[in-house]
Amino acid sequence: MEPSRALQLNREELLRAYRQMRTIREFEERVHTEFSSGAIPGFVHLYAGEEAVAVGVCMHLTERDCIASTHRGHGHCIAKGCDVKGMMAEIFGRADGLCGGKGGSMHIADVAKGMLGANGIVGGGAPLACGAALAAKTLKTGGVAVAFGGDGASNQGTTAESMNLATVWKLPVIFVLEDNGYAESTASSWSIGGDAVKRAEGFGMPGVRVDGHDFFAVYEAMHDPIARARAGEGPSFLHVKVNRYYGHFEGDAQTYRAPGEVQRLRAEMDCIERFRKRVTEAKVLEEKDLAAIDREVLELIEESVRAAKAAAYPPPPALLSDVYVSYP
Amino acid sequence: MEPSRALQLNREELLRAYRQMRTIREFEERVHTEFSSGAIPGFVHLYAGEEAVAVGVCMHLTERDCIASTHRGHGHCIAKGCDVKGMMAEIFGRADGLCGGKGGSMHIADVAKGMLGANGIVGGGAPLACGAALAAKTLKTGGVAVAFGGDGASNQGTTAESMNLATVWKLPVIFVLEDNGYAESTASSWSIGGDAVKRAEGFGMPGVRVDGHDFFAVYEAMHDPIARARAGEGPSFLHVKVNRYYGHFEGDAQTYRAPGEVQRLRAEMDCIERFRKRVTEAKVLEEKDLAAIDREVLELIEESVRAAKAAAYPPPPALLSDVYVSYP
Amino acid sequence: MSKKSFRQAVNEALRQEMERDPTVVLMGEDVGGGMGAPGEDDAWGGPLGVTKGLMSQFGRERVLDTPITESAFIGAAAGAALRGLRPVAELMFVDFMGVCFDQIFNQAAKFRYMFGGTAKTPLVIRTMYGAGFRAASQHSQCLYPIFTHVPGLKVVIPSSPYEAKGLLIQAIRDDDPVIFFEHKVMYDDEEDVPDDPYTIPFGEARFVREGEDVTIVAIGRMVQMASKAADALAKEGISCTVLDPRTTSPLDLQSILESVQETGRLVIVDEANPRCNIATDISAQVVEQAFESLKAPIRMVCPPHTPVPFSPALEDAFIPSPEKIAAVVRSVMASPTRQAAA
Amino acid sequence: MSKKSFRQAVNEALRQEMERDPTVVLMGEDVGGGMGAPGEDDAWGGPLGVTKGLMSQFGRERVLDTPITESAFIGAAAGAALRGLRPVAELMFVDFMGVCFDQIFNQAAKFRYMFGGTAKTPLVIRTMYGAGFRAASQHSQCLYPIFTHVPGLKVVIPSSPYEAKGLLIQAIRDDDPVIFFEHKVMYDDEEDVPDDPYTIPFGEARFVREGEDVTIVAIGRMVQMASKAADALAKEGISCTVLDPRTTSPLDLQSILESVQETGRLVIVDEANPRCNIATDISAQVVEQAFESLKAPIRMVCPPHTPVPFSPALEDAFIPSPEKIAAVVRSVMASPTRQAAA
Ligand SMILES: Cc1ncc(C[n+]2csc(CCOP(=O)(O)OP(=O)(O)O)c2C)c(N)n1
Ligand SMILES: Cc1ncc(C[n+]2csc(CCOP(=O)(O)OP(=O)(O)O)c2C)c(N)n1
Ligand SMILES: [Mg+2]
Ligand SMILES: [Mg+2]
Repeated sequence: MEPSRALQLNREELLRAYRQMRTIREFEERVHTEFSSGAIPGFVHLYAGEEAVAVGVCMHLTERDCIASTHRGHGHCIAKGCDVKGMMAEIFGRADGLCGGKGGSMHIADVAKGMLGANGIVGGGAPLACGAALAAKTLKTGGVAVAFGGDGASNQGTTAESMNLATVWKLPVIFVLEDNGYAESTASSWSIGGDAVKRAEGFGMPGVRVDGHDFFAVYEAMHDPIARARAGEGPSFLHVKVNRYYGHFEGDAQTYRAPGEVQRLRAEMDCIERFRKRVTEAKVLEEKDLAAIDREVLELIEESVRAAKAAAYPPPPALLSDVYVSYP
Repeated sequence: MEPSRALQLNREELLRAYRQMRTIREFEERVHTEFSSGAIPGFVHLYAGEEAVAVGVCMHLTERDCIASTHRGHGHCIAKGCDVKGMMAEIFGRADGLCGGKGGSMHIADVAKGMLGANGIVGGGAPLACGAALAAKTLKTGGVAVAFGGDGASNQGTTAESMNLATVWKLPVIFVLEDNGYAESTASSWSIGGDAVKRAEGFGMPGVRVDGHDFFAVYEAMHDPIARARAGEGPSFLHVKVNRYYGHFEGDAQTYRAPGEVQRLRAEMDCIERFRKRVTEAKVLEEKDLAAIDREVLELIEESVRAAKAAAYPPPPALLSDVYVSYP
Repeated sequence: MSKKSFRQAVNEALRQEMERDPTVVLMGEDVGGGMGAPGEDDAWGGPLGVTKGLMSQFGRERVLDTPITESAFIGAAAGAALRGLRPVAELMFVDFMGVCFDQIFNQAAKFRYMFGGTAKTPLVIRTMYGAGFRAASQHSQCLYPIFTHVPGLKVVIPSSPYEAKGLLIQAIRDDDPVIFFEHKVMYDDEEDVPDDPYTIPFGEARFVREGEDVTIVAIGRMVQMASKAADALAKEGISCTVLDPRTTSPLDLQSILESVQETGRLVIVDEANPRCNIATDISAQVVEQAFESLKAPIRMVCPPHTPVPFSPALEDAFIPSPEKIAAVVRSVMASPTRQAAA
Repeated sequence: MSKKSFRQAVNEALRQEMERDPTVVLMGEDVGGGMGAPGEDDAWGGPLGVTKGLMSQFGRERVLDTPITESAFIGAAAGAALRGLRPVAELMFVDFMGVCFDQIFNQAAKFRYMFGGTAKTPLVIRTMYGAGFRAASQHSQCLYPIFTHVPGLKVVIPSSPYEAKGLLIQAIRDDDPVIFFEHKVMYDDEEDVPDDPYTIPFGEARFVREGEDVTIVAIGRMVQMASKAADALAKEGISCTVLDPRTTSPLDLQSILESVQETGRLVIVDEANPRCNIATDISAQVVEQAFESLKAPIRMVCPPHTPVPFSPALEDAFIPSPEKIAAVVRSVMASPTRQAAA
């Protein structure tokens, strides 16, 4: 497939896409290191390796559009425009984190930006995306919503229910199944009985399978779903095949993977390398453009970590605030 | 389709099938009358019109096999061999009801007979059927399980999850979607986004559509699924199109139906009339055989109601018993 | 002002709020009814006709029938609330919470906290509860203690038509997720209800009657039962305060404490199963804060630790009755009176 | 007898019961691990390694990995329990109850009652609970009050490795549905645990220590906190009984009452959110039945009515600590003492 529309992206857009993918990658690599050193508490699930999915999808979105994310949400957050420093501070549990330190990695959100939250509950996001789509439809904002979910999440009842509801209500939703091969240690080839695209068709929407290592393929595959959603014609489905570079969560020994699996993936399938190769070979971007971005991103991440570490923890009264808007 | 295997049923089997359908019909017609007169309390959902489904399916089953039923469960109970007097007494809330009067219409069960309960929760039964199938598989009883569920239930997440689990675990389960056109007042053509058979295929199992007014068609359609289940090859799906003669529950004014809809159904689509016609025209049974059964069934129902009305309510201490096997 | 049933009061509250605010939408199974069916639209208005007529008035864009997928549509209501709507979702029977509780307690209830105060979720979930309908174990539960346990939710349990209208309007205007409990045997109860919209604030208990000897706190339908008990007791010379908290979260503990300080005796009537319910909750808080005022043990009148039985004989025995309440109040009056702290 | 961690105690209980009874099967997400994957089988044993090794020993027919579909597999466990198996299902974190609660509270818990005593459901659901892991709002809750509220369920909350092994074996042999709570920060706790199988009966509280001044009832991990508080208080001359109910349903109220009759003072420590929790439950029952024995108000030590915050600073403040418990005990000791009934 020659992704014609993707190559119609202009220089600025391509730079933006690259910058986002690179930002996600550096963010995750750094969080990995910081977690190993003990600086980050809790459960952390890294998105490295899957950058082309979040970015390829979110390139189609603006702030009137919403996404519902997952426990592996950092990439979606960055692609949807969340403040990177706020995210890092959040993961470090600091007062100036995006959620004041109360949410942590699994609950980063910026509702005003259309990022409805990472989610600690597998399958928890799909109904919320339907709701955002309903709001957009009812309020006639022209917005659409994207529900990200993993291969594990694809089997949850909430996912099936949401797909049906989206069809029945003709909601402007796109369901993006990020099939990274595993749910925890369980292979998606085992846990998904049958075929995800057929399921989507069974729920009344068009579905396609796409290579998630290829930004251009993802971007291209989103074109029709977005057009369909914006035209009020209802939901669509994408089954994106991709891989994760790290364990299920930080600390996972990953003995369920084949020996050398990740090295091979990094060497052969890396979405950022592919993007680089594609745009430089096509001569739409130059190595030096990309290198400049690399440097800026590294600085941003460095500064984010530095600031997060220096930031204060939330003050004790924060424990009790923000439970309700009002509570006599 | 000429349902060859169904006509291979012997005389005794055909008489049994007819007796069961007739018993269900008379049971439901009588419960309808008794409810109208105020003798029966609570929520009652009648199965009249759908008899060929329960009976066509359950003719394949023995006591080692299980079914999980729904709020509209009387037909399944009778087809699975529950004691009719015990059922009637249960619906009247009497001490000698099948559940001691504690369950009522929506919770009739006879686990020893493989009837795992009607169910007040739409979609509640499918996981239980998977469990019964797992027990049969693990204990190597050769048993299979059937999950009955309505068109409404077919959209519930529990149904989707159970279908996937059955495929992944290769369980001997058959999912029978009883599509009677409505969930409460909502048309199944509206609420099922997409196509139920395609969904089943998407969940990795064969599915067929069958006319639920035709006992022989249902019986025939169950043949392969049962064989597949007993051979350890996994689950199957049946989408049975049928109709109900009464309202969603007793008391439903049914203004959502077309004028004359039920009269037409009774006149043209009745499963018992069709059965009668088929077996008498094929000369495998005679009118007088059927008439004799009609009489016996009427007597049985009459006696059930008489006995139920005469029976005692449960004694006060019954309120507190049967919560646990043991509770210090 | 005119006589209205509980059903009418709820319907009117919904209608008036939908007229006032175009962002209020309704959703639920057959809240309109007849979707895709050949007969009437707006054919149901819910199983007991509570929302009848709203689909006709507001159209299908604002009265949304749903497939039977509670997780999807209640989650959708929560998502829509984050993004500018004020959805009123119907969870037909609260007994069905088990198929969608995650969207309520982990999503809607926690957004504001998890997101550090940057979001609000103005969502109302209307739901039927309670025994007495011969609806058996899976259609008769109260379960409001479970919702009360969850930080981030508000829990409203109106005890009469007047209360229902004012509290529901308040719920819809409230910016937090509210679970609104309607007792299924109370829909035909009638009383004078103002025609115009009005609100009743959350967290302000209602003094149903004032007495000197005992404070009876009763929840939802139990307010009626307690009032009947108080009538009977009055004839015996026992004078009761009957207090209706209206909302269990927030709870107007202050009013309860003040009343107990006057009467020195407390009986709590709760139709929910007895373990970890509202009765234990209130009792424990009162003991912690007003132990010195208590002249006698706090007693609770609740059903037993059993599912709700189907058989009418058993179900009647399950539900706290005026007779049982009165008997417990008498026993409290008969307790040896304690002295004040030394 | 040898030193074992909480994790090892649970693992050993499962292993020994599976060896003894071929109808015991395990199921859950990655309880073995590696299904369909190119690397090792038995790759996980759950996220914290608790069931590690069991798939290797018992094979995939008895250690069943599942897709992430809690309603389906927990409902399947319930259905299988009706038909001759004794499933031990893992609900990884109790916070996930919201996606499968119906199968637990409306199905498994009610079968026996709804079916008039004709069925039994020998099902165990193991689940992780509790704060302190920096796991944030959706992976840190207690929620056992919700399960305790439900008739038909038994609720077990072991407070140490020894307790875990004996109570889990009891749970597996029990004929009713049991929810078995494991505190995620306790898995590395160690103590002497017998190598042979043994059972600890449900509904019999454990006297962790006996004292004269105050009874402290503590749940699960809070037993440790209460014991530390009691150590500190002992140095100040305040002598505490620490009581571990072990099971909240059934609850050994008798032992609590007997202790309160001796000490006259009660403090209850519960890690669950404060409304309608175990602390209120016990307090209310004690007040109803032993009001005369109380010399001072019953006090509860619980977290605030908030979700569990992520930030370590806030999470530490959320959890009841030995210091907080000790402070509350001191305040109870300082209350003016009440006289016996007149
Ligand atoms: C309802 C629920 N069940 C289980 C979990 C535990 N859990 C967290 S992530 C995960 C695996 C999810 O797999 P997938 O959807 O493929 O996403 P991935 O981690 O691969 O991105 C599981 C089982 C959970 N958080 N929520
Ligand atoms: C989880 C749940 N949601 C809603 C209901 C209320 N309810 C009972 S039956 C029913 C309609 C079911 O429709 P269908 O599955 O088609 O079965 P039918 O009544 O047509 O036999 C509904 C909505 C319920 N009992 N459980
Ligand atoms: Mg995955
Ligand atoms: Mg139907």
